[in-house]
Amino acid sequence: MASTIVTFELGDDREVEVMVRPMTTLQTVLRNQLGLTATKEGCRQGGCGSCAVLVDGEPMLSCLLPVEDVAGRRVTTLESLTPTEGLHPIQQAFIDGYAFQCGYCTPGMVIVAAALLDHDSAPSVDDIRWALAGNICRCTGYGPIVEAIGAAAETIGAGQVEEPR
Amino acid sequence: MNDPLNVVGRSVERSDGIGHVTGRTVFASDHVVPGMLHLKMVRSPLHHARIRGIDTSDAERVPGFVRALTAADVPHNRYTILGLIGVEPEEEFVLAEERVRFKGEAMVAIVAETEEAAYEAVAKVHLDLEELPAVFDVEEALKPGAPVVTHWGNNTFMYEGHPCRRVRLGDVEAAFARADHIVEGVYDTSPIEHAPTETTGCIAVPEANGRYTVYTNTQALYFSLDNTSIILQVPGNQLHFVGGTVGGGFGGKVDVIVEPIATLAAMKTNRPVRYVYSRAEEMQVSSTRSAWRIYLKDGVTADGHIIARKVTSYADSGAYSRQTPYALTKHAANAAGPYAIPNVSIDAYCVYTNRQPTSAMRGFGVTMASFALEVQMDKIAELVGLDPWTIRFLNAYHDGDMKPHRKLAEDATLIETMQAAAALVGHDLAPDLKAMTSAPRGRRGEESGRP
Amino acid sequence: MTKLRGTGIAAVNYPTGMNLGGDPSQALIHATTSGSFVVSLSATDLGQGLKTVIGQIAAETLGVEFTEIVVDTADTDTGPHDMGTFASRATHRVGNAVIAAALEARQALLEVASEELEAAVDELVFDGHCNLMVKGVPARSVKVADIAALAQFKYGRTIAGRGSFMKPKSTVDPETGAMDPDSTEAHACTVADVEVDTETGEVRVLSIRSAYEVGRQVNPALVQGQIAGGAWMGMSHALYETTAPYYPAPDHSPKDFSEYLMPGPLELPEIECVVLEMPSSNGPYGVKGIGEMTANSPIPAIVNAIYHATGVRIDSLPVTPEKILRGLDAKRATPS
Amino acid sequence: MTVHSYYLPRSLPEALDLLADHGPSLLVMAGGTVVMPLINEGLSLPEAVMGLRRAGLDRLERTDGMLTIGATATLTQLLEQDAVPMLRDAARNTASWSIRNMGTVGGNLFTPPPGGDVAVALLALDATVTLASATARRDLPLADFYTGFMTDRLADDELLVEVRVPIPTAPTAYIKFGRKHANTPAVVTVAVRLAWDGGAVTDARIALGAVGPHPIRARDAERWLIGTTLGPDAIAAAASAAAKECEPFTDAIATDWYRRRMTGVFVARALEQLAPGAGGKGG
Repeated sequence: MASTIVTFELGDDREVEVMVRPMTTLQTVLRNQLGLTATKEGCRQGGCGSCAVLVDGEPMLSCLLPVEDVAGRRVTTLESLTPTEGLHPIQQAFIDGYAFQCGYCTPGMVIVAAALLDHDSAPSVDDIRWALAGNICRCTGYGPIVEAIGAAAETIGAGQVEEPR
Repeated sequence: MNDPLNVVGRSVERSDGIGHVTGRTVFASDHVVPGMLHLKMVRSPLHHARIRGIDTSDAERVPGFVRALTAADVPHNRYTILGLIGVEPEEEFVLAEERVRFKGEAMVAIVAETEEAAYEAVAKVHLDLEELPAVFDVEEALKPGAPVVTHWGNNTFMYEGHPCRRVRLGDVEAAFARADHIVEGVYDTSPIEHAPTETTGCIAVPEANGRYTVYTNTQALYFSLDNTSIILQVPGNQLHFVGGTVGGGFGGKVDVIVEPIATLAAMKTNRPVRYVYSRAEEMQVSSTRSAWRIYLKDGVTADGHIIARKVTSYADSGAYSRQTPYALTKHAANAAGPYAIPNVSIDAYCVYTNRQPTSAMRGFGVTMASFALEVQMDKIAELVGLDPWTIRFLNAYHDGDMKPHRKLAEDATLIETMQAAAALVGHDLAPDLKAMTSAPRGRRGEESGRP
Repeated sequence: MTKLRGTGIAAVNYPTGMNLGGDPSQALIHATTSGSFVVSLSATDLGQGLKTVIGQIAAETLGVEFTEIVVDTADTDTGPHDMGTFASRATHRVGNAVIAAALEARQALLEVASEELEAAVDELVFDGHCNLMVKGVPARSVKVADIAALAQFKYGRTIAGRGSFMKPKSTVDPETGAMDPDSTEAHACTVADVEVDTETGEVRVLSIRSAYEVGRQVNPALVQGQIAGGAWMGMSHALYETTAPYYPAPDHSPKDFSEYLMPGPLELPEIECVVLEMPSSNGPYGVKGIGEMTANSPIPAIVNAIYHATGVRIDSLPVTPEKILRGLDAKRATPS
Repeated sequence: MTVHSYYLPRSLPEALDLLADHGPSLLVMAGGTVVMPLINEGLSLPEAVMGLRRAGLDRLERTDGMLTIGATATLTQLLEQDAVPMLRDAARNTASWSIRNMGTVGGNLFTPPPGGDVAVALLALDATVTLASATARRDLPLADFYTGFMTDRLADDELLVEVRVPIPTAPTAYIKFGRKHANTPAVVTVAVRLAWDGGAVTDARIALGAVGPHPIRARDAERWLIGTTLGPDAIAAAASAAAKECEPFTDAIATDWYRRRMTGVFVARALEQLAPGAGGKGG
């Protein structure tokens, strides 16, 4: 059970190197080794979306990824998506739209929303709903979340705020 | 409302908003403590069985195994959560003794250096079980000869000498005899999981001063602390519970299941111990909302007044009752609905079966009563030829009406709320319904209309 | 393929709190040297926004800005006793406790200000924006922050308050069930519209429209959040959720979010609400509890709407497509 | 057993050699969406695991009349191709966005309920699977691949390396019916491909998912269509035959009764999409 060293890019500008036992998940590395606990742990079955991260810009579930699989790739967590000052427009829209209650699903929701708006700057309501179909929210009933993402798209589209990516 | 208030009544931004949207909010399981051990549970594979033997010797040989805990290790192993407010008897086991009463019941706690080692050791604990007949239906469980789930010989929780929580107002049978119609219904609901996105869990950490800090997502910090203190027979001041930020509760995190055993494991190993439910455990082992079977019998006059209501309810408590006896009392207090009914009889049974235990959930004892009552109201309306709005206005309670549990209604606003709903959906109410208020009967010249 | 539409209604009441064992909540408040206030609780925030609304109630009572309040719900070493967050009790119970604590802290603040401004306590007023002044004399005004600092460095006083609220235990008469189980009642009426596919039995909930009466709303946006989330949960309970799909049989119990069915964003109906405010007599600023009740009226409203659409009465939850289809089959077999 | 070795071979030969060396104790994982939950919950305790994410098996290639799909091509890749619309539909109706970015076409053949939603489409499309070992390579029609409930013809030393799909020339129909509209297990999945000559059906493939021990062909239903113009009677006869010949099961999602009933309904609805004048989807 020799440990191995895995290197990957975290966000846009940070290279991290971790020593792990074989098949440690990216989720465990982020949370337990790097202290990046915005990536949540809701089911570890791939069913709730609360551990979503971006791998080379695409949403994936960190609970299902052995960290060895992301060696050399770029991993974006909510911490890396959050600007040093202020908030990402999606985060601001979630606050303005009361698009969370307990907040446990929120990181995964924001990650998937960021990927969606990266692919499609003006998604329809239906596009947003499809994008969120893998993220469980038990509190809000989804409506406020869908609306907040739509509002964020409009904010970004109107050029009021540069999307910090 | 036009009161001169500054902050109350305003939609201020949530004070926890930035923490939630940035993921900086710290939930219980976000605490990572160096040297932390992992606790996984050996669970009963059978719905009902006698425990003949538990053999942990193979498990102990798994690399990374640290400690196994069984019933004998728990100072006060049989407890009841509501013991704190005087509810008896003590009926649930932190770790199973003699019998297991539901599939998934906790039997042996395994503590290991890694989750993987804990899982492997769990798989290597050998259980010698003698399967017993099991019962899953509330009415089957009450029949003579049914498998007995409890340790006291029958399958109901006892309320001051009665097998059910009773409410009695007026004379139901006499009112049935003079009613124009009798409307009966049976309503069934199935158990429901709270499904918070954050599963139930805690981390217990031994501190330098001999105390234990427990990071937990309980909905009730002192409830958890006090029960842990009783189960472990340690003074409360040795325990320090930290939480307050919960990733969804809905009632599921009012139970005190993970903290006592994790704290015990921390005491026995002098290491921090993490015990967080997997999603499968949350669904298949943690408490659910009870399933209910509700029999309704209403006596109704030709013009649609309900003059008598008899309710016989069975909540499927599962193998242990946790908060469910309390739910039955709340149910009994509300089982006649928001209506003024002069003759009411309610029998509400908390029934034990070999199912995963049930407990509090959002709407505690009332949600499923509301389902039954409001479907029943439509049946009554159809029978007497009234529309669904009118039947409800006709029977709605007013301030000052006596509820079945003999408290006079106050703050009643059902009528005004229904008027607002009708306006919202554009349903034009008849003028007399529009003119009604919840004010006490007899004032404003309103006819009570009671037969 | 035929799709049938129907409308159903339901009206409910829901009790605030439950006190069959005595139902206490306590709060402590103290001022920091900079004039912000820390509210210490052991009550918990489940996501409903307890920290926010308790902050609002504390700010209102103290007469300071909401942003000056820090609510800590974290810790049994610092937070006084509380039964916990359940039974739609927290805003009501903790709110009342916080008002009591805030009034005590406010009195301490006034006493220090009275000395500093050389005016009687009853001559002093708060402007709600963190200033205290002598009534009618705006020039004789002092910042709460300054009073807090002076209290500690000049007068050697604590600006603090203790608050407790308890609904005493009600014993239930075992024979008649006579009891006083709750503090007040909130109300709701829901109208649901559904569409039923008669070949598959599938139900599409088109809209859930409700009126609520919840006493005073401390934070209307958070009330709306409870209503929207509850409408979804009610729909979920009505049509999807079960841990025993073939109850009472224990088989096929779900182990993950694929098997445990809950509607997702694509099943979202139109959700609309109107909120009436008729203050309760005993809640903080007239509050009633709304946390739990919002899933209740949607369930029977949906079930009644299915009957209205199809003529099939389903009296067991969840109302699955199979139950509806079997009901439709039975109805076709016995034409009325 | 705690995982002692995790292999991430960089090529197919390397993967096949590892498999030959370790034998069947080597747990093979593609996207991880089925295996990882089992490991995370301690339900699977393998000693050695081989991940295929870097084995170079993820290419999608269109050559005349044939779409070749590498076994580890993701469901997202399948969603983004335009050669075979039915496979796009199948991918879109499988799981969630994040899972589609991870889950693979090859893995989907082994996914519960048994056999995934893509496998149903592939069966209707007469796909062929290529199985390789360190020493040999063979092709097998997907129709012959499954042997029973969660059993198939993949030998212990073989990997499924690619799937080849003849690109259909006539419209096809694909419906996945679940209790929800997205990210949900199938009650029944129906995939239909027809060949036509002068307004008459000359050949038919009706594949069904979640109503048998593996994705199955509704061969009786197919026979009812041959020679017809796909009128209402033919559709009704085929639907009823499919409902009769399927072998549904009961699980947390639906009973066997409901699955059988829905098989008839959705075979009919799929065929109606293809009936003359219905304006079915191209290709």
